[in-house]
Amino acid sequence: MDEQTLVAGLTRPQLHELFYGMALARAAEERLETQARQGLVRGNLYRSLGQEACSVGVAYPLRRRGDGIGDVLAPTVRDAGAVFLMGATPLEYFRQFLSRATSPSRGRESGLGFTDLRRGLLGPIGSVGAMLEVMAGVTLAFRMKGEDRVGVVLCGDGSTSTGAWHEGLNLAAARRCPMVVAVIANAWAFSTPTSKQTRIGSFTERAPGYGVHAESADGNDVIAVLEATRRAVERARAGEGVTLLELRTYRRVGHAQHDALEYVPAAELEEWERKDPILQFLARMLAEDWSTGGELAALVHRAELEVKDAADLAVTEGEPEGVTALEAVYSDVELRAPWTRLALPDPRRS
Amino acid sequence: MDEQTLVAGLTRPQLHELFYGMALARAAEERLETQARQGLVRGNLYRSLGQEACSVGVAYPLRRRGDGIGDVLAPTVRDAGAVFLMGATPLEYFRQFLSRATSPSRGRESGLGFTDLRRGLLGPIGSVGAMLEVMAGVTLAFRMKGEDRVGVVLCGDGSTSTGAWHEGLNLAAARRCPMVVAVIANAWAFSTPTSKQTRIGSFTERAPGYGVHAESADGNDVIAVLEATRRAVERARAGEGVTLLELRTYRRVGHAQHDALEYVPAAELEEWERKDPILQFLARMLAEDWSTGGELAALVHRAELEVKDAADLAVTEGEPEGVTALEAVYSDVELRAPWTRLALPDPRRS
Amino acid sequence: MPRTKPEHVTGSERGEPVTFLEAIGEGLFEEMERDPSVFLLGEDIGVYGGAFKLTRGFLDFFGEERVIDTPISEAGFTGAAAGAAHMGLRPVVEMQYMDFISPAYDIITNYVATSRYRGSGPLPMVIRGPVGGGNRGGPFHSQNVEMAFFHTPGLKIVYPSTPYDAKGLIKASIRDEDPVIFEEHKGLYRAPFLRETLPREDFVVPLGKARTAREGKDVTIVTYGLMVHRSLEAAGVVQQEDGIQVEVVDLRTLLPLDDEAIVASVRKTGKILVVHEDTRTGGIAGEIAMRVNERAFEWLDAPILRVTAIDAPVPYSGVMEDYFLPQVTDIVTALRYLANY
Amino acid sequence: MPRTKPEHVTGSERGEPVTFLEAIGEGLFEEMERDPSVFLLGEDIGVYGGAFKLTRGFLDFFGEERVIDTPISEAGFTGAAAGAAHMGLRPVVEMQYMDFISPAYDIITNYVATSRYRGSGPLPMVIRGPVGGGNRGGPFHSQNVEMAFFHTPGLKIVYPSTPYDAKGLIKASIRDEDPVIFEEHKGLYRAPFLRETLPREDFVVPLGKARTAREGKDVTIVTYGLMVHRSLEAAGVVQQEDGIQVEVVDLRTLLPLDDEAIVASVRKTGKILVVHEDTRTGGIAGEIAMRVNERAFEWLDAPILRVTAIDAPVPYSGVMEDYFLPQVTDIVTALRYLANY
Ligand SMILES: Cc1ncc(C[n+]2csc(CCOP(=O)(O)OP(=O)(O)O)c2C)c(N)n1
Ligand SMILES: Cc1ncc(C[n+]2csc(CCOP(=O)(O)OP(=O)(O)O)c2C)c(N)n1
Ligand SMILES: [Mg+2]
Ligand SMILES: [Mg+2]
Repeated sequence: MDEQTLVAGLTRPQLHELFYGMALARAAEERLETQARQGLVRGNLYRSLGQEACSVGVAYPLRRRGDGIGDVLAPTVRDAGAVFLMGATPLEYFRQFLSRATSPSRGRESGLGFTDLRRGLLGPIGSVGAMLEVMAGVTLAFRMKGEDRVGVVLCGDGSTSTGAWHEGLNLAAARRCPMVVAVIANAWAFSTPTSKQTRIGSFTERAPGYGVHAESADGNDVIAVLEATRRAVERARAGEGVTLLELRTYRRVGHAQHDALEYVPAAELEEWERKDPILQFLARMLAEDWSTGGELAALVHRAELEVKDAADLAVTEGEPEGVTALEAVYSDVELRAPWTRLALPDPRRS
Repeated sequence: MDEQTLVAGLTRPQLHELFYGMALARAAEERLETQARQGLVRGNLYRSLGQEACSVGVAYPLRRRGDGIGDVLAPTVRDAGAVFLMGATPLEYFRQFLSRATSPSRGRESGLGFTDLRRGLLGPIGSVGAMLEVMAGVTLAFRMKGEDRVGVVLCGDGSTSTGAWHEGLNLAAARRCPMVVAVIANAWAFSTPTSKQTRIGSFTERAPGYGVHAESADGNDVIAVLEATRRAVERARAGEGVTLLELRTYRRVGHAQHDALEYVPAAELEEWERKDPILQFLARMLAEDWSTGGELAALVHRAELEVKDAADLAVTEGEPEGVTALEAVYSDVELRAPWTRLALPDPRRS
Repeated sequence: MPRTKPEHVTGSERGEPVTFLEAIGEGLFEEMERDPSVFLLGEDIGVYGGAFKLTRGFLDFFGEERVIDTPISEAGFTGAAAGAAHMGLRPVVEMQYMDFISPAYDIITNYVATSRYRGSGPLPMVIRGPVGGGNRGGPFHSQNVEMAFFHTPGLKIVYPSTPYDAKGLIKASIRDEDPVIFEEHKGLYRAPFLRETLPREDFVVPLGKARTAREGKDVTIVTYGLMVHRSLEAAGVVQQEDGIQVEVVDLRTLLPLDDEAIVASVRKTGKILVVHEDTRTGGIAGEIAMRVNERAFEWLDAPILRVTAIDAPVPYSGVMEDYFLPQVTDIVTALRYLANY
Repeated sequence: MPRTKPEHVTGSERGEPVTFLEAIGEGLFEEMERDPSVFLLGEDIGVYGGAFKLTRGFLDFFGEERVIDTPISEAGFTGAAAGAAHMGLRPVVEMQYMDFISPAYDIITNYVATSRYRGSGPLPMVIRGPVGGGNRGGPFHSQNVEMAFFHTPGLKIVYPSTPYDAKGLIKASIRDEDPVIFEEHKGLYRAPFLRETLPREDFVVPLGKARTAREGKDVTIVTYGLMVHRSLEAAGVVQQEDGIQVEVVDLRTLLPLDDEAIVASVRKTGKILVVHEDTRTGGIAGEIAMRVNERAFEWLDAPILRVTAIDAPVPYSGVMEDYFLPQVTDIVTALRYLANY
């Protein structure tokens, strides 16, 4: 029975995996918010509340292998769900935010800003849009090497206004690279509504200007996101070039924890709360008899446990030594510690 | 009879003006090439041979006033015809290329790279695409001040791949600025064919992605260019925002004088020679009885004379003093001459 | 007018001490009131009031045309500011974090900085925003940007350290005829110890003039921004513990650099330490060293030395960031070393 | 293979002296032959062979996948180079003129330079292109770009002055595990006096090592690029006319800077002049001055001085550009001044 496909070619265990992916992201972010309130985590936290289906639905259909020869994904700073699916663990996640010595970036970057090429994860930098440029090159390399791998970039509606977004997309399109660009159209870029970002109603309208495919999907429906992404990935793998996906969703929390969402109409928030991607999927799973309340509750519980164990362990670990800040700037140039922290120099003639 | 409109609402003298505008650009550039061969002019010369109708047709319908309150135009380095129409003289043109002390930029920049706000001319910088950003702000200012002025940017097909092009256009579109972007689609960006620049067949396909109007015109037909521009300018003046114009034409000479066009099929060149915008317009003027061979020949002759007089005068003038390189970097900071060219310092205690 | 002024820009009017952030807010607000050609553009500066709430309430007061929420297009809106300046306006651009000035590097260095030189006449515009580390912001929300632009003729760079200077300098920058990059250290924005009562009346602090933040005869520190306060703290320590009298010169404007002030102090003390938060190689200490060599070499009784961040991206970990940044103890060590030299 | 090598990259093979441009062409070509992961991208480098024809014939030889004509998207293709490097390739990006590296400033300083630090492993890539003035190119085709990047940890910057070094350094840069910015002075490309016979066999010149271009005991010049030759000329003049023995240190790599070489020479001569073609304020002379202060102050018998371009955009007029640029006579004057100090 587990092998039977129920929807979108997915089996029961796979549907559970999707559900678990979203539940895990939500649980991890909630735990993180608690830690931030406790003063354990500093810096900005960007949540994916309400848009977990985008992260999970986009990552799921990729070749996720962990051995450096699968597909490559560049998440935004909000895409915990995608990063977990690509193979990063909640433990790594908390280590990142808690800047542990054991974290993937060894304390150098926060949150999802780490790169793990074996898992096909390219961590974003601050400048939004930039990852389209980088991914254009990743997928150019796939073409040059004759590999049938695909690269997927997640990006926000706001990022589409950057020159980087344009240059990266146009370059990949011009060279028919196997790249998928998924715009998470969550209505806001920080406090800026999409209507101030651009005059267009849908980001699919950008596609003709690059000569690429486009598709729009309900970003709160994980199956819809997955199916649209799968089609895009298949086209890319078949040599049909770039696809621009628009995932319509809503950012239901502040841009980061300090943003109280004062600029958002309450009714709009309520409307989108009703469309919560996890609850919606849960309801559908039950309605279609793909799962039982007990099973799904157990998954949520497991996610919470996994997150708690990870968070609890990460908290006990130590931060890196300060002096490690000197490492890994270059492959072969050693930085010196500041002279004021060493035996003092004697610059006199000796 | 001179007041009767013959085509596109233009009178005979106006049609002659258009013809003269193109003839003047061609004559000036040809003279310049001669000067370059004589070693009088150094640096790159970018010709508009074959695309004069674009420069002239775009500039003509603007409010060209010379008093600082008309429309504003940003030419490419190839748009001599537009710059003359806005009011710059051939004398200034030659002074620019010959880097005379009397030149508009006082020897600091070559060719069309000078700004003259009274005439509504914004000189381009090296980076193509950048002028869309600047013009977005010029036209934003028009809106803010409630002025019914319009800003027009000329740009090349190659420039459309830059982030600047995207950011400038999107910003102006989002704020419904009275801006017109005219893409001179001349088949080449240096040696790069449009097919390598982008996968799209027409730059009008970019318009939906910005929510702006678009129109494509035969860039070798000065009347067609003029009419399309006029419509765009009227829309802008009426508060209907940005228009993207595509002017289809062909760059019939090398990118600059050192480029021997080896990469261009001879047949293609011949084809476009037959569509020469000046000869085509001349033929039409005669066929439609808008002018006579004698009149048009006289205009060509006058253009050549005007150019010759200007060039001859400019050649006799002097270059700026070297020391003027120190001027006008700041409004209120004086640069010092290099210490090695002054009385030598005595840094000893005194 | 029924519009009310946002409270955080009325402190000085009410005779109350203001923070560094409020002082800048006041400066912006006053210039906008005084001159209708001044306007703001940047990301989230309108409804939200800016990531640091510096322009909170400005939108309601001045309206949508003068407080413009832009798309995420740093190059686009910086270029647009230049265009608007050509048309007689005086734009003030906010970078949400100054780190994001990078996409505008081309338009700033090639267009904005060269505009006057190429014959356009004045190009008054200000690009301002938060800079600096110490906030666990990681590599992309902690940068200092002065050295990206210090080498570009045509630009001015301002980096204040006190509310008084911040207000006076932002006002002077807006009135200046040249493009100005204005850096505001996040660590100063709300620092309680900096609260200061400012004059009620209009004042400016002229660009290009340093300030002696502390007088002394033994060693000169040349510094700016947050490091002025670290330096003053260190100066206090060595005064008390070693009797070393340190003079602290706060540059305030980095470009053009106030040679006179630097040279005068070095001629007095014979010893100079440059302190900057920015990374080491290619930092401003170098230019200062050259100027001192050119004009005060014979007065030097010790090498020109510097205390700076290390040559790395800004790490996110607090422990690492503390290691990365110059600390008071580093300055103390350097001062003692120089005093004993 | 029926494909024939472009003639301009076979000079050394044929034992003939080669120009600076040919030397770089040979270096690129050899590395592409040697390592299939090396590939080129940039504007007009394929069919046309690059604005300076440096990669003429490469497309025919190596094919479309390894010699890529890009859209006009400096940021895009530089970012793409980084992406390709992640996937194990070794991209070499050509900027048509290095002035056009500016739109890529964000991706270079924020992505490329920090990639290793953020944990990606090596990011081998080279960004190369023509720099420098003297060609009547005006403000946007004449820039030197080293100081835009010198302040960015994680990058290396190379700026050769001879065919031998250019070839050895481009090869070493391509093999390097870190991102390298490689500047090629247009004034050297075809300079006949530079023609040089190079070894037939494979060689590299290591990054980070300066070269003594002339030995002397009275004054040290530290310089690089075209200015090495101006400096040598000036050294010849003062040797002949004044008997001053000048040592000329050619940095070759600017970042990381070869302190050892600089310090060693200064300790020998006690006097140092930095000569750079780039503009003055914020130029590399500053960093050199700091390093000398830190490590050789006690050996200094005179102030550290510099000869540079003036602080302005590069003017188009030949007369003005000559004024703008540092000239041999400036160096001669400075050398005499220092020798007599
Ligand atoms: C180039 C650039 N400018 C400014 C910022 C500051 N910033 C961080 S996130 C953000 C909003 C991004 O909006 P969007 O792309 O829609 O992503 P979302 O936050 O909705 O996931 C801004 C303006 C940035 N990261 N990069
Ligand atoms: C940002 C940038 N990169 C590279 C160049 C070098 N360059 C000068 S003109 C040109 C081609 C421009 O093509 P297009 O925009 O089609 O204009 P056209 O020459 O056809 O008029 C290039 C690549 C430049 N000017 N700006
Ligand atoms: Mg968004
Ligand atoms: Mg073109």
